[in-house]
Amino acid sequence: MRIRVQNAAFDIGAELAEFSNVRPEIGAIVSFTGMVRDSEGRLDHMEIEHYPAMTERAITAIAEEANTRWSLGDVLVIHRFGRLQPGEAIMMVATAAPHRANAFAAAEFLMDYLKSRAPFWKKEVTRDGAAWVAARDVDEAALSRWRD
Amino acid sequence: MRIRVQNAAFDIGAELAEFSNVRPEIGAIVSFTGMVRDSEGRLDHMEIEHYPAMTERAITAIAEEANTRWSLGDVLVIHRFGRLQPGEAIMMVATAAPHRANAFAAAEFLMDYLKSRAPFWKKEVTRDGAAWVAARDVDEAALSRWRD
Amino acid sequence: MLDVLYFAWVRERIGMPKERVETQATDVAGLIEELKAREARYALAFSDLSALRVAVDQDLADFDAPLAGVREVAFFPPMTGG
Amino acid sequence: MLDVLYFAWVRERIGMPKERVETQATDVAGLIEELKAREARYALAFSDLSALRVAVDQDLADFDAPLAGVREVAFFPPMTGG
Repeated sequence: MRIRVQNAAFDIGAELAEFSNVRPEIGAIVSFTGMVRDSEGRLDHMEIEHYPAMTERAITAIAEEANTRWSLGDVLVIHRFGRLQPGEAIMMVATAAPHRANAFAAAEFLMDYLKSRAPFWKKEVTRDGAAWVAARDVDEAALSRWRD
Repeated sequence: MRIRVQNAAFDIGAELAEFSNVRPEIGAIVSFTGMVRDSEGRLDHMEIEHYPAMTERAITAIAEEANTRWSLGDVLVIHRFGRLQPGEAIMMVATAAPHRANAFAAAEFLMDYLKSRAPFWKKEVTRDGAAWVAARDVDEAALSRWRD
Repeated sequence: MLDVLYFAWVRERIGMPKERVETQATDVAGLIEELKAREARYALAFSDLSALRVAVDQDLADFDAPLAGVREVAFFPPMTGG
Repeated sequence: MLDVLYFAWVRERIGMPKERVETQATDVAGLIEELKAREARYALAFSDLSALRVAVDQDLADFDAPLAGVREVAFFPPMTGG
């Protein structure tokens, strides 16, 4: 299990390449990368605030839960904080499992929990001012599918 | 849309890095990589046969369907044929979309269709002999979730 | 005249990847019956149609697909891509 | 004595990221009432609890979570990670 919370940019390709050096029983690797969107061409940059004492613990708990539920061969979570430019990667998740169904389910689970349960807050700074990104109802609703 | 059917090995990390240079409205990139498994430590190599005149057409049709259903920003499909060693990547799919739900759904759809509808056949060669990999009922069943 | 292609264990049982076939059949099922009547290796390869798939001119098809105007028919086991 | 932390717009409304608080409250809801009674900026920040989340000693908690033995309480809006 590899968990990293960092200000620095990371190399998506290098991370996936390293993650894919897996044990021979692994047949499936899924990755998710979240990018700074600028759908209206008005974004100057994004600021991501987090709760340092809690962040890594919360992510580790989420990753351990995924590991247990889907018997993963490995899990990677990288999440940045601080100032990010449009088009930069905010975060990345990767999962490895013998078959694809578990790798996909675990990656979606991790993303649903990171969206709404890891202590990060995004602020968009545009030429017209700054605004905190509001949580989306659809993200909170997505969590319900993982309850037994 | 980028579709490649090839004998040569490919660099997973470089492919994802290149694919992630996307337009600014893209917030989510999902990748799937399928690896040659060797769960019992007995595999010498894998042979993948395909139907050249049909393969690229079939994959293109599947990718276009995914593109239409989930309004993707981009799609990548790479699938190898020929002789592969344990631990090598067999194939890779990547999808780009504004939000994660569409990127995940499209990647799962592509994988379900590639598993059972693209003309590839895998043969495992072990120290005890060679055997064609049997289609799994679970893979055929997975297709039913995409029918309207 | 049709090109008939075989893949994976169908190719191995029949012993070749491709042949030109002169046929009177009007659909895929009729073609299969003609092939089965030829030799034991064909009869064996086509003995369980539930284990076979067919493509007509490079599109997946059913066994009742008509052969009028068709140039290429391929037989193979269920696909195992991905 | 408790460390009370504020994040995102809660931090901006209250005007600081962290403070030491002497409290008589036995649970989080009691602490919020004490803070709201202090000044308008606190009353504003805590005016709609449905828009707030709380962590107690770095674990997500409910507003009725007890404060006995607790060292750190954090208030923030719904998280927007990922």
